[in-house]
Amino acid sequence: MNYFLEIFLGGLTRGSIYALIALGYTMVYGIIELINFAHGEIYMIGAFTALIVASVLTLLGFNTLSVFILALVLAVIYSCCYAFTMEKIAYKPLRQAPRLSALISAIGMSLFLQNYVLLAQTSDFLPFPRLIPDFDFMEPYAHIITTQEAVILITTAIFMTILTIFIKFTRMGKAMRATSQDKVMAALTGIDVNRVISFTFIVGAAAAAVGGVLIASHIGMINFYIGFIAGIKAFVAAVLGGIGSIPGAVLGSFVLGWTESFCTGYVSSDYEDVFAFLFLVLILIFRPAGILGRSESNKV
Amino acid sequence: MKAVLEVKGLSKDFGGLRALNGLDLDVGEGEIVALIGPNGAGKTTFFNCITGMYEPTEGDIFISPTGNGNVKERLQGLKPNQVTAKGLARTFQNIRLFQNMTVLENVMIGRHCRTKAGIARAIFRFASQRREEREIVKKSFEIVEKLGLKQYVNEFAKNLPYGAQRRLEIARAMATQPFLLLLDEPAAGMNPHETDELDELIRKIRKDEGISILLIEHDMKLVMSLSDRIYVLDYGQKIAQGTPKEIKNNPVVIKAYLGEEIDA
Amino acid sequence: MNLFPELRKSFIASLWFMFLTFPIMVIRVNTIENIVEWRWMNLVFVGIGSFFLSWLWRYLLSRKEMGVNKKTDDQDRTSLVSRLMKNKQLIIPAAALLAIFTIIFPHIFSTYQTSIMITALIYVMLGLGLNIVVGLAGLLDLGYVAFYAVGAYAYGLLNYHFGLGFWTALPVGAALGALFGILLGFPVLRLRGDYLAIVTLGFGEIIRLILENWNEFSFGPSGIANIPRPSFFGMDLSIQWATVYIYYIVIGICCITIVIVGRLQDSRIGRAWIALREDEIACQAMGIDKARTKLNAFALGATWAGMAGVVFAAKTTFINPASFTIWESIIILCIVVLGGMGSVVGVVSGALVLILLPEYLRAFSEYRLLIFGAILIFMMVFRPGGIVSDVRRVYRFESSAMDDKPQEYS
Amino acid sequence: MIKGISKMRLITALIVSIIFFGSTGLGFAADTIKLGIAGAHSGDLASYGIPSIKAAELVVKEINEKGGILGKKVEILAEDDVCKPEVATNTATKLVSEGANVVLGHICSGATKAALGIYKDSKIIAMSPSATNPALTQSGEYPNFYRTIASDDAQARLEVDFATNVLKVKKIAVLHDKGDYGKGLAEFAKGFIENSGGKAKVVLFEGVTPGAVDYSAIVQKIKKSGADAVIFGGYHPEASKIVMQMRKKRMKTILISDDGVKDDTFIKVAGEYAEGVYATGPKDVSSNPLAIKATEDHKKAYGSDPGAFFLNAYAAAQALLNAIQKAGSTDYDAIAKALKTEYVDTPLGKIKFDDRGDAIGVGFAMYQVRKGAYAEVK
Repeated sequence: MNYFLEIFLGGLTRGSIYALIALGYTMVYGIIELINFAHGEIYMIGAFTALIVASVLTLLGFNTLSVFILALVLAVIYSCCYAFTMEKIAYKPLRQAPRLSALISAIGMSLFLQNYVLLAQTSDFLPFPRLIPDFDFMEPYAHIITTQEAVILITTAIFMTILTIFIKFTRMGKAMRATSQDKVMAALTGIDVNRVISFTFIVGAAAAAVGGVLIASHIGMINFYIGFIAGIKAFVAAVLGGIGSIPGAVLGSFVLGWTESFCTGYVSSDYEDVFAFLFLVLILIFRPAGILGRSESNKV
Repeated sequence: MKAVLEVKGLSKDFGGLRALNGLDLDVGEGEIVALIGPNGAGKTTFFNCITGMYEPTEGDIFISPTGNGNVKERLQGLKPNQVTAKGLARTFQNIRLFQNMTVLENVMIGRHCRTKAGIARAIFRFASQRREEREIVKKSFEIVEKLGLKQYVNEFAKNLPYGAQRRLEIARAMATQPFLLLLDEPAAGMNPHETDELDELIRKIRKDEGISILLIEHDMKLVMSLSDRIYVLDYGQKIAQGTPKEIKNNPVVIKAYLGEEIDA
Repeated sequence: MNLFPELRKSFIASLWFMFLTFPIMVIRVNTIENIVEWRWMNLVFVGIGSFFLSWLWRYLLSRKEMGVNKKTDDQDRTSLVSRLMKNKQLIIPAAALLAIFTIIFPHIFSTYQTSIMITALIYVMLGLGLNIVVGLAGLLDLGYVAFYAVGAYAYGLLNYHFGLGFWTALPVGAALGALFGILLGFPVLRLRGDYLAIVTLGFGEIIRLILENWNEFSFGPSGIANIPRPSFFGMDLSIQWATVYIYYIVIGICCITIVIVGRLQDSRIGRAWIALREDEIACQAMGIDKARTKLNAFALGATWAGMAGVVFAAKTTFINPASFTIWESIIILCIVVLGGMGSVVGVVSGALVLILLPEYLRAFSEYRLLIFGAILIFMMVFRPGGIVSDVRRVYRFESSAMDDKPQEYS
Repeated sequence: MIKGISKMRLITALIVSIIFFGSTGLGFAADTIKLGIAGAHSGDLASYGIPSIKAAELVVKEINEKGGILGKKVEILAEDDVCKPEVATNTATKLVSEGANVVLGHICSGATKAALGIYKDSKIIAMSPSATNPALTQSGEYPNFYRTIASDDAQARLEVDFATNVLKVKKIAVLHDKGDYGKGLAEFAKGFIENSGGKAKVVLFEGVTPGAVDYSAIVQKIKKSGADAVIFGGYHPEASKIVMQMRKKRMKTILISDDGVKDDTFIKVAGEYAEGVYATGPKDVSSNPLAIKATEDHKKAYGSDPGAFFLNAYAAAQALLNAIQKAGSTDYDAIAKALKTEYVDTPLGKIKFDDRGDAIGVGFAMYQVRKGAYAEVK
């Protein structure tokens, strides 16, 4: 029974990691129907910024807790600035362009950011400082769930709840939902669509930055390429749950995380990814709009 | 007069909502029948059930195409393209043209179900394929000319004025050589001058091509002047049918359209 | 362009970029020896660079806005390249010159250049194949590399087990490609847009992962080595001559592909695809069998990928799953979109640009991919329709309806 | 002639792009000996390829100062193959057409296999400092291939013998990173364990996905399999992720790995979790005077410690150039004979090559991470 629990928790951690990234994909897709290929790179830049800030601060003699807070905050700020700039350069001019052109522009931006960090920093793996100290009250359960995994789960849960509340009850939240339904109509009712779109990118980037810092301290190392693989998986999770719906992204991420974990645990980790993709294909064939997605039947 | 289309007890439910409730309707050969009713009465749903877009919950749909005796064929369960191949062509309430294709090509698409050239013939371009292509272009051009779209022949569909786009949709439908043409609010958004032109056009189609026409329309002047018979629909129910004169002063129809007379 | 506001805007942009790139450009941290390196010079470069770049960017954007308004009023906005091809006198000599050039190419350039050109021509085939699926039928396929891998492994395995030669493997690879095209086409018939993209992406990854993990069948990651090059009537050739021979084979296949794709595009099937791309519901309502048309597109697209796979295996004589990753699908998609969706000429030039450019950017090797990414963004912002936007066929009718014969002129 | 108008449009586009991109062929300068260097000089495996260039540069500088070979200066042609087979064929063709006499490379086994066919046809000797795939020499298909590193089966043999005889572990889990290097080594290890006469048993044989976000599932599986030791085939990023998550879950399982992990970056990245990890690596030559000199030269020239496979590349460069010197010409057969007969002094010791291309006198030793550094385990 214990083994089942461990695999389950492993799947949960993996799911929450995907959720933090998948969120960015779903929100951006919901607003301007674009697969933001460069979103994985925002997650990587968040991790790198935290690494740099943490190293500089530890050298200047700050205590670990303040280093963690500052690194997290600065990572979020910088990731959001990168996302904001990226949207203004690569996506804003393409609002009216055919959708495929925006997709290629996203691919170009992803390639650019990867090599920008590769050239500015290094191609090797960099060890990531252990920002989250191991709390002693977690010691007895260490073999089931470590502090990092627990912190990741809790942070994901907090972030999701704040976001759902924000979307549901605030003015900007309504504006975002309106814009995702129909940009033209939203603009007509006085919503500054550009500001809403930028804001969506920023919120998506914040989630990715938090994800970047937590995951990097969990895995203990980063390089310029971690964004790409995690990005693809998170995007698969977002589509699995029904692209465009925030609870869908979370659910899709956990479903993907469990599929991979249980496949590794009970079958073989060779075919972990094959199972994940097969599962995605099966779900989409029977529910073409994803688990929670709303299948927009276009009026004849 | 032989009925080319017979609909018996047609119903359609969307979840709990019964959009169509046991509708009986028929269209005679070479007849112009109109289907009118307030918005949401189920007119377009009816069209979609006939053309295979929706699967009707109950009821039967029979057709016996002009000119091949009294053979009756069931229509439900066929996919939209099979329905068109059988000879029912339709236009759409909100225009659905192939925007980035030229006018001529839009009409040529109509010819698709009447031609057979497959991949091999396309690659090797045998004489038969080249003849068929020329045939398609010639027939399509004739229809374009007939519908008065000659000056737009190489224009992109999206660049056409509104009236011309409406006529292109009809031209495209006619390219499939239908025996029954289903027009979904063809005069919507047209000014009186354009509506008169449309009236004259539909009469010419019926006269020249012998095509029967089933029309959904709100423009009462056009409906009254064009149609041989009229069905009135309200909340998925047929509330009246008959010639334009009968319908014009049928109290039930007036109530459905204009609402109760409130006695002072 | 009054100077002062532009100066101010550029100055703000330069400050913004200096702030933005501060941590990553300026500070390089060596967490191993815990030393922090401060590269202030980078900050200056970023500042100046972004000052001028932002100015240029805004200037180009304003020109693009003006350009768009200019375009909408004069209808025939065909680009320079298409107009260039229109007038007759220019085409015939240009075509002759090109034919001569392609024939003598391998003899006037080193084997290295020829071998890069072969890679580029393989991508021309792949681009033309994907063009049918994405450019014509509008089905966004992100797993196209799967059929490429099927072709390559078909040749590799059939040669290893049954000693099949190149010329027999070529049609087999194409047929297997088509078969997989249909197999992967069926489940996605009802999907649309991004869901179709992600499912095809899934298929591409599934096939690569199966090739990677199923050792008994595909020799797993170690791949299949010394796959024979096509022999010239039984005579094994030296590397130089083999490359030249493969070059002519690929040119031949490319020309056949171009002719066939060109003909398909202007045929009944081609029009059905374009109608499908434009509006799926209207296309079905006009009597086109949606399912069959989609499967045709997938199968035909996959056929070319299968053939390209066989040629790739013959050229590199060694294949392993690592060369069939998702990046290949993305590069081929970029070729189709960047070249000009739906236009054969566009896809061909897109392939040549996207494959030869990184090779010739080898001089500044590390910056290669950085520049490539920037070019992708630049191209899409300023030419979303691609290099050669698809110019529809135009028919001229002089006399009255009845007796004239439509004279094809495009 | 291709009929129809739209074909003409295409041909004009082809002509425009080919002329624009075709650059003139390179002339041959016959007055220098060309040492080609091929490997990953960019991309994520760059850290394995770049040290070989530096090693060759140091050897060539030294030789050119002493008047070069056979009276000719030695010239280096470095070409990047990003460790991808399809790029490796282009790189090999380029080196051949630029007239490389001998080639130091390639780095990754897959790229080497792809390129060797081209070198074989052009009768050019290729010597790799790092490609350890056994089939390269044992298959006999590549007579022109040599290497200054032992092959995977030797490494796997040492790892299994060490685990069964020295550590006396009964249950071993064999993992790999699904790469051709890692999986090849893991399969050899599995084979050796299975016919080790019951001294140990393979309780788990699986591949992990490189770059995955989290390895807790596979770590749980190791724990459930009750393995005392894990033999891992692959590179240090995956190894450190696995060892970290094992230690975090308070697992005491021993980790034994290969020379892809015997690399200082592994210790720096895994930090205190690396303590006690075993890894095989080339024989310890730190006491060899030539090795000390080479490392000093590197520090002086590049201001940092040498990277992966530096000494192997240094030895390979010396062996190649020495063979040309002894053979008295750049003729393929003469060099091959010289390599097989002449001993040459290198940082890896006095080495010569057997007729299949493996270096005699180059072997593996077992190392363990003790107090943050690899120490040889006698």
